[in-house]
Amino acid sequence: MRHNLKINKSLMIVNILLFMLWAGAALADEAAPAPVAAPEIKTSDLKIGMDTMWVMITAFLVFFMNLGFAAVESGFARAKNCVNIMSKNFVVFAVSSIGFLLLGWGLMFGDGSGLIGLKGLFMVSGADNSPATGGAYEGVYSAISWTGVPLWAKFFFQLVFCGTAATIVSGAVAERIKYLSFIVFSFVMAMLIYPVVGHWVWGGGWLAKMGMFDFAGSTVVHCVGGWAALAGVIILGPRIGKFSNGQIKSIPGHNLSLATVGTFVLWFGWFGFNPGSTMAADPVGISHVAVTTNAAAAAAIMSATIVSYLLLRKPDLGMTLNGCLAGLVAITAPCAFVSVSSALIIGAIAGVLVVLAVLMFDRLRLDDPVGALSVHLVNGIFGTICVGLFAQDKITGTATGNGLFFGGGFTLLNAQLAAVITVGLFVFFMSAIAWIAIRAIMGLRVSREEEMRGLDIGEHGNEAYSGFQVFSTM
Amino acid sequence: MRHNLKINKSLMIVNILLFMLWAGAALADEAAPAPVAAPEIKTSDLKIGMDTMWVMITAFLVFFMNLGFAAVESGFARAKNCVNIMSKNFVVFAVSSIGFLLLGWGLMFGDGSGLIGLKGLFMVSGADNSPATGGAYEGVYSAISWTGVPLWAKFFFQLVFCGTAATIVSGAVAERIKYLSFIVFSFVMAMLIYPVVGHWVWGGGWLAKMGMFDFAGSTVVHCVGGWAALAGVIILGPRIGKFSNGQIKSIPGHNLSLATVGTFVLWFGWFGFNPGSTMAADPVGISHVAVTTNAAAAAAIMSATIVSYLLLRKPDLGMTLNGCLAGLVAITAPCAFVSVSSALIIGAIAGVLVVLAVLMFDRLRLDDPVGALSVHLVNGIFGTICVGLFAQDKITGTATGNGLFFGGGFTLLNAQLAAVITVGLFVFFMSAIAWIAIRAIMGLRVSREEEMRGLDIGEHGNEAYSGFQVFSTM
Amino acid sequence: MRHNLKINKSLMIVNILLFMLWAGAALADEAAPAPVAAPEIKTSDLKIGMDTMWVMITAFLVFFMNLGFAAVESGFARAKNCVNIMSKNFVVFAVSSIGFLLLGWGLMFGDGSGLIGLKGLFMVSGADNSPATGGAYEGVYSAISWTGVPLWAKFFFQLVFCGTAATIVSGAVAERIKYLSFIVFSFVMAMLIYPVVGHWVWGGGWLAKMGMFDFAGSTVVHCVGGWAALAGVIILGPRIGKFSNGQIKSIPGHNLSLATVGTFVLWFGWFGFNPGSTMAADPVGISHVAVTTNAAAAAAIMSATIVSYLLLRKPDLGMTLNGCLAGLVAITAPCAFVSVSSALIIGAIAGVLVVLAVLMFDRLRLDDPVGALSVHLVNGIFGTICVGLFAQDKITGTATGNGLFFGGGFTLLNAQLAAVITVGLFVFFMSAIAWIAIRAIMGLRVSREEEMRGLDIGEHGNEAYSGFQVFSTM
Amino acid sequence: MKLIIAYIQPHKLEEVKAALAKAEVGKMSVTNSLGCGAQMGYEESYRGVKFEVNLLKKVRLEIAVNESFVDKTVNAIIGAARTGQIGDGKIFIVDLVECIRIRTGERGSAAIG
Amino acid sequence: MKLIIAYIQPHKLEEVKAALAKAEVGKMSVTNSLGCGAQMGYEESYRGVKFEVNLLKKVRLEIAVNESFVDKTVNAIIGAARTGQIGDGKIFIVDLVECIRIRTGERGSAAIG
Amino acid sequence: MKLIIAYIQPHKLEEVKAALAKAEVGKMSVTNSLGCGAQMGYEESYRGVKFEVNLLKKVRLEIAVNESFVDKTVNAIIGAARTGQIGDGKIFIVDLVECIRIRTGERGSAAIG
Ligand SMILES: Nc1ncnc2c1ncn2[C@@H]1O[C@H](COP(=O)(O)OP(=O)(O)O)[C@@H](O)[C@H]1O
Ligand SMILES: Nc1ncnc2c1ncn2[C@@H]1O[C@H](COP(=O)(O)OP(=O)(O)O)[C@@H](O)[C@H]1O
Ligand SMILES: Nc1ncnc2c1ncn2[C@@H]1O[C@H](COP(=O)(O)OP(=O)(O)O)[C@@H](O)[C@H]1O
Repeated sequence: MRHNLKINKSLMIVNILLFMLWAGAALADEAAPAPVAAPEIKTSDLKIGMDTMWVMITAFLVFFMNLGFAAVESGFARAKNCVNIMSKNFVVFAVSSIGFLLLGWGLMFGDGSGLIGLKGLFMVSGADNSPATGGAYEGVYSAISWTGVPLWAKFFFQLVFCGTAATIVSGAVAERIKYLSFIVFSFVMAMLIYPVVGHWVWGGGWLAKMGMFDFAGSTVVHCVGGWAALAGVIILGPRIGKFSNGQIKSIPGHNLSLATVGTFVLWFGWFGFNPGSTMAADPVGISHVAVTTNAAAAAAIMSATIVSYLLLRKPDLGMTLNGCLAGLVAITAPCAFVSVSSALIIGAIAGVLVVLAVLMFDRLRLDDPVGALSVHLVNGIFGTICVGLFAQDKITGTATGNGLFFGGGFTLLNAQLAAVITVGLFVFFMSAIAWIAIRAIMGLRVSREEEMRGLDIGEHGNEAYSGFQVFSTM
Repeated sequence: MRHNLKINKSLMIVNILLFMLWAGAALADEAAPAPVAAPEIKTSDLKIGMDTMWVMITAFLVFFMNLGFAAVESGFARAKNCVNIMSKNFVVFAVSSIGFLLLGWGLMFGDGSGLIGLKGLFMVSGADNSPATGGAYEGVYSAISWTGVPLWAKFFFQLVFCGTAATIVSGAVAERIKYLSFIVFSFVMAMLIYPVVGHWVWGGGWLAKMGMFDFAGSTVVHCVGGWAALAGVIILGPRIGKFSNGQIKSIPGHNLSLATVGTFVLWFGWFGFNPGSTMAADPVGISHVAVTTNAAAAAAIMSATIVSYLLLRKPDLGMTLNGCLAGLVAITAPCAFVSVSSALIIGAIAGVLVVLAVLMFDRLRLDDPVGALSVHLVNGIFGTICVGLFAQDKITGTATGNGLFFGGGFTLLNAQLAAVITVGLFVFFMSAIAWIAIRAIMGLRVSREEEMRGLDIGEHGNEAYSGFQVFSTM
Repeated sequence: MRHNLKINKSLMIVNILLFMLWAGAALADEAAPAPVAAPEIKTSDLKIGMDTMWVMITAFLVFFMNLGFAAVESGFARAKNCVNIMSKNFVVFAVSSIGFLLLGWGLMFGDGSGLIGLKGLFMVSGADNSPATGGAYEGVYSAISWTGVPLWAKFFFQLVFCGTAATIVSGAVAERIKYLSFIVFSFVMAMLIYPVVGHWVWGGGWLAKMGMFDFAGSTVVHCVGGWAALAGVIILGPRIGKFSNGQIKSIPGHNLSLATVGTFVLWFGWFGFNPGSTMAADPVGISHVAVTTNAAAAAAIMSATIVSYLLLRKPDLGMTLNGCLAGLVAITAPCAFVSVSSALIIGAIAGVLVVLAVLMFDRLRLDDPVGALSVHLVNGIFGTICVGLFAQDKITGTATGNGLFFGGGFTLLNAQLAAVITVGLFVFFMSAIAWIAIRAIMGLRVSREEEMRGLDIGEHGNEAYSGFQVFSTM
Repeated sequence: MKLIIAYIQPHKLEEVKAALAKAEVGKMSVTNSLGCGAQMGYEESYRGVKFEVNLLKKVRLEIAVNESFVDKTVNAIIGAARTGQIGDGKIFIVDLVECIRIRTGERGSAAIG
Repeated sequence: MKLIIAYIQPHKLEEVKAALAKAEVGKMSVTNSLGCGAQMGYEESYRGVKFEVNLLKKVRLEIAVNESFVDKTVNAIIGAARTGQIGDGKIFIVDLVECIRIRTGERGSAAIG
Repeated sequence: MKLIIAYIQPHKLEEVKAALAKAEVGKMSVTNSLGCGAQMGYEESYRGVKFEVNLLKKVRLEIAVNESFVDKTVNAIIGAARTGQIGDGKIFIVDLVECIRIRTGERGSAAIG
């Protein structure tokens, strides 16, 4: 009651006030709230602030890549499946956010064996005195105690990487997978498969101890996503009409503007992905990494365009876009360990690889609507190996030792190869099991009728472009 | 004359130079400009630099949300009104920029009464010695003197928030409002309605003094936008055909790719909106807020999808997207005051609320083409209340006291409710007056013929998708 | 061999592990890697870190503008040329990246004559001890030694600007130019034309010495792009059907949503473009520049919309979008040298200029599908001149001296005019030569048949919107 | 048998379909079309250049019916599509010499419904 | 001469074209159309509001042929388009009184092929 | 009365409309269509897989006229649409047994114009 009265009173006043605008002046001017005294400032605190800023901002950029993946994947698919792909790519980051919070983070960074994390497994609830680093650190997530930022900053940065790995799968299995089944698989990715590999490489696991290096995740993110996608592609089988009576049919994407926009966004996001992986505002590191990253992308764009020019007589935009992504994936592992010139070479090769891979997977009758395998799997492997070939010791500070081409011999290369093989076997095997289990329990593929009419109507009851005359004979 | 001669001479030289590329070497090598001596560096200056960087970068992200709103709103509307919605959402930020500069800022942050600011009203022209803070501050914008950044940084950050409030209205009144009338209303929002509420909560006004907390604007931004939109929706009436002979007709959006892209952009921008509202590079604060923000969004996406699954038998993409936004709106007020687990709960509830709200507004015959009311109004209110329920004192430093669920009793909750009610009454009342005045003066709604043919041709003489066969019976 | 054995063993373990999830606990818990001792922190290092962060993040934003240009330009073109425009805008940044690395940077920033850089020309390979600044600097890129960031940060920031200049040309020559010919021209831009002008103004060249000021590139970036575009437009001639039997025909763009999204992205990116050009996290500078930049854009949007309202009786969205860009281009040179009020005036005039310019170029029978000339050339010139008119000495620290309107007389204005004229002559002349040479060697324009059917099929063999009924009589 | 071709205003389609259903005419084919007739066009403008649009969106119905249904059908269409304003549309009727149901191969009147 | 109008399922177009080519019928015009017939529609929903869609995507073929080709053409279409399921489509035949090739001005049977 | 169906090249539409207007034929309906004829198609490719496109964009005109207008109309179309190159298109003419103006209910010749 009193409340209401008071409100009405103030309201009346407000109105009077606003109509003869300055009347308010009549009211006594009230003192400003007591000022909070500024705390004295330590350089160490400034450093923490700076590093946290860098980690968060780059994490935001990586988050933004979700838009890129959604746009690229739906743009390369048919209009009738657009809503479904958008839904998958949209919901997958929510799934990762929850899965990685519940268990993923703990499995990946919790102190534990060489194979998995065992402490502070659930809800990032382990003891931790971040941003304390090194010797000062006390807690159960010591593998990531090298960076001096708060625990939630570490978590968020790692989360967006986990989300990327999960989202890679979406494109390869597009246009035929059940929405719900995909969601379930994404949980498995975010909670188990990704974190385990992550533990091996970034969580102080056996590969890390073996001296394997993956700066920003050619292996941890892209190979993991790629192998899981491959298993899915094999188990799902090709889309209806893709390989009919022995021929390879093309199923053109419905919106190449969208796909191009998406690729630009991914390129942009990669400037968070790679330079951000310093997890500190290290001037030399971040600028070097940004330049190697961009150089590789540029070289790959050129080489992919040229190769498709030569092979297909016309420069296919899809190939140019995949070329860009291929270069970015390939440089992800080595970006901080190689020179700019090496980055150019790595990128140039990646651009060629991706074009050949796209053609190869078609020949192999593996139907990957968006080229996820050619981009993430093939070049994730290539990039991981490149560390063993092109690394130059301490080029941005990290003691990787030299790669084969720089007189370092096979030590580094072997570690990289070990990672490629073990991660490949593990992820392919684990995700195959997951796919098969899901198929057994809830089914994996939509009905033939639904696939013909489109998953948008079948799975969601929606139409992506209502009012537009969309007319396709496939 | 002499000038020309000189130019031609240098030009000739240039060309010679460029054709035998190194000839230039012949010219005497000139000394580099005298180096500027680097100033000695104080940690306090570094802090100001850091905080300003954070404020500006997050402000840029919030600015970027304009793209998100434009994409979501036009994607959810019909092709024939796409140009109009894009125009509205594009021009509205220009309007806010000017209106908030002219008067809005002063009304909101100028020292004054508990109801409005009265000093330094126009053009941000009041005395101010920012970045000085607390006791050292001397000026007329003391309510915001707690953050140590330059005045223009404060202004810009607050401006992008004002713009968001104004843009929220656009979607709800879409597909039938006159372009010019909307522009006029936006001026009223940016110059009067928003700043007054802003003064109450963030400008040291009576709600602030009452101990009401709204970290990033569930009330100040989203409720304000939502109530103004509600008034508009009621006064404008539904679109032709939406409720014909007692039935609720669906008017599908023309481009769900665009809507999804837009929602991703909004989610991305929210990482500026919430973490940026620390207005300082406070490591613990910004990482905590980023995680609570994302957790709420993720939970809301899941719950909205599940609920629409159960209620509508199919997971509607529109609901999933609205769910995400609902979670983000709901966590906006409490993001810095609640735990990550609470954020998950808040988000999960928000996702349910938004689906029910969309259905409810249809039943109430309130035609909101994009769900702005369900997202911003309903969840703005819910989020504001959540502070009173889930707040944990000093969880990121701010002394909010505990919310009801954490033993804090009703003190905080009452303050929050007072805000919900008074802001609701004030904004609804004020904007109703504004809408009605505009209708009287210049008309509010386009003609029936224009609405049938589409506002793109009627208001702008443009077509959004020239060349595409767009065919709609509505 | 041993390797494989080892791998298989570990693999088996992994699986056992994952099936009875906690078995892993059995394994001995291993110590975390030896912590790296945190280095002691100097404020000068923090400053370098901060500045580098700012430079890199704003550079990322400028990079992102590539998406904006691609979206605006393809949105304003016809569907049948969409793939081609996307390809051009996508590949052009790759070209710039390589061209500017190979030679561009050296020509622009290498110590040399007043006309071109001569030292450290290739691959950014010159001696350089960045981030050392001023007196402490030792190297061959002294013109840019005023900013205390690593060399690669300087390079990357300058690269994204070079890319912008190159991309501006794309839109003006769209819908008729051969893909390959455009690529070749872009190399010339990035390797020769842009760097030379850049040297004059930012590389310590003769214009810099003359006291000419161009804060973020109205001249260096936009005029350069604009003049090169003009030469291209003249030499290519108009699109078929644009000027048929004496009449000006309109050729509507195919996707104004895309164009609007693109313009928002450009506006967003400009907050990197202008505030970033401080190349240091200077609080007062960056916040002042952000506000002037936004004020000019807002004013230009309003004035362009109003003028097109009056002139065309309806507010054309295309004009509103071009208005925004015009304001941004115009404020690019003066943003750090003028007051916010001056920025409003500059923007308002720019918005009027762009509308008149669009109409004028049509009358002049110069066919510029996207308005690149009206935006970048006309307003690049206008903005450059505005420095000479509106500059206020040291308003953000730089000693520009006052402009004409602030009692500074003609000194500054003359320097600005000298730049406008010489840059104009040089770029127009050089690019005309380049265009003509390319035409002679490889041809410049696609065949009439190809232009009718669309460059997407002709140049790329792709379709942008497969499945959509696109039906155009042009 | 007759083939009835009708051009109507797009927003009348739902009502016409309902009216036809009442007249027990359940089968038809619908195509979007652009019509040029007595109805006035409108002006568009793009980047300052104006142009007349005189091809207006219409819906084209194609309905094959037996003689006995012709009038019913025509009346149903007129009844539902007429607004009395220019632009309502036209109905054209041509002779149908054969009609075949692909599914069954049935021919003639039997195949129409 | 006859004008053959056939409505088929979109995904049958390629096969029908192939069959027609075999029957030496190489010329035709194709339009997308929405069909309402015996075939059941489906339900869509948007933001919580459901609606029935009973206009299904079909392809409309228009083929002008000489008498001698009528049966061939019809059989080719039926042969390729039939699945035996509701929705296969219909074929309509009307008399063609004249046919003109714009390029040459040729008229009648000569102009058809 | 006759119903004239003409397939022309899309970029010829404006000229044909102008020519028809000169011939005092102001009313028509226009639909976009895909044509398969003597004109050669072209090759597209997508992500490395090539495919032939032999359905080319055409515009379909449908014009109902009284007998007295048939020749005028045909000549106008031919005059404006002919380029002499393969792909110019075809004109088909069928008998129109009835024509009704929905707005007024007028029938026959009166309703055509
Ligand atoms: N002679 C005709 N031939 C073909 N289509 C016609 C003819 N006359 C009218 N139409 C179609 O009917 C539509 C309505 O005709 P219109 O003359 O505009 O209205 P009304 O018939 O009421 O005078 C036109 O847009 C066109 O699609
Ligand atoms: N009487 C008709 N008039 C016009 N079109 C028809 C008619 N009957 C069928 N069609 C077309 O043929 C399509 C298939 O017809 P339908 O009845 O669904 O299958 P079926 O012929 O196998 O029973 C319809 O979608 C419609 O496009
Ligand atoms: N027999 C036919 N039936 C239906 N449409 C036809 C027929 N012949 C030609 N057409 C239409 O006319 C268009 C032009 O015919 P085409 O044979 O390519 O050129 P031309 O008539 O100059 O030889 C075709 O694309 C098709 O749309």
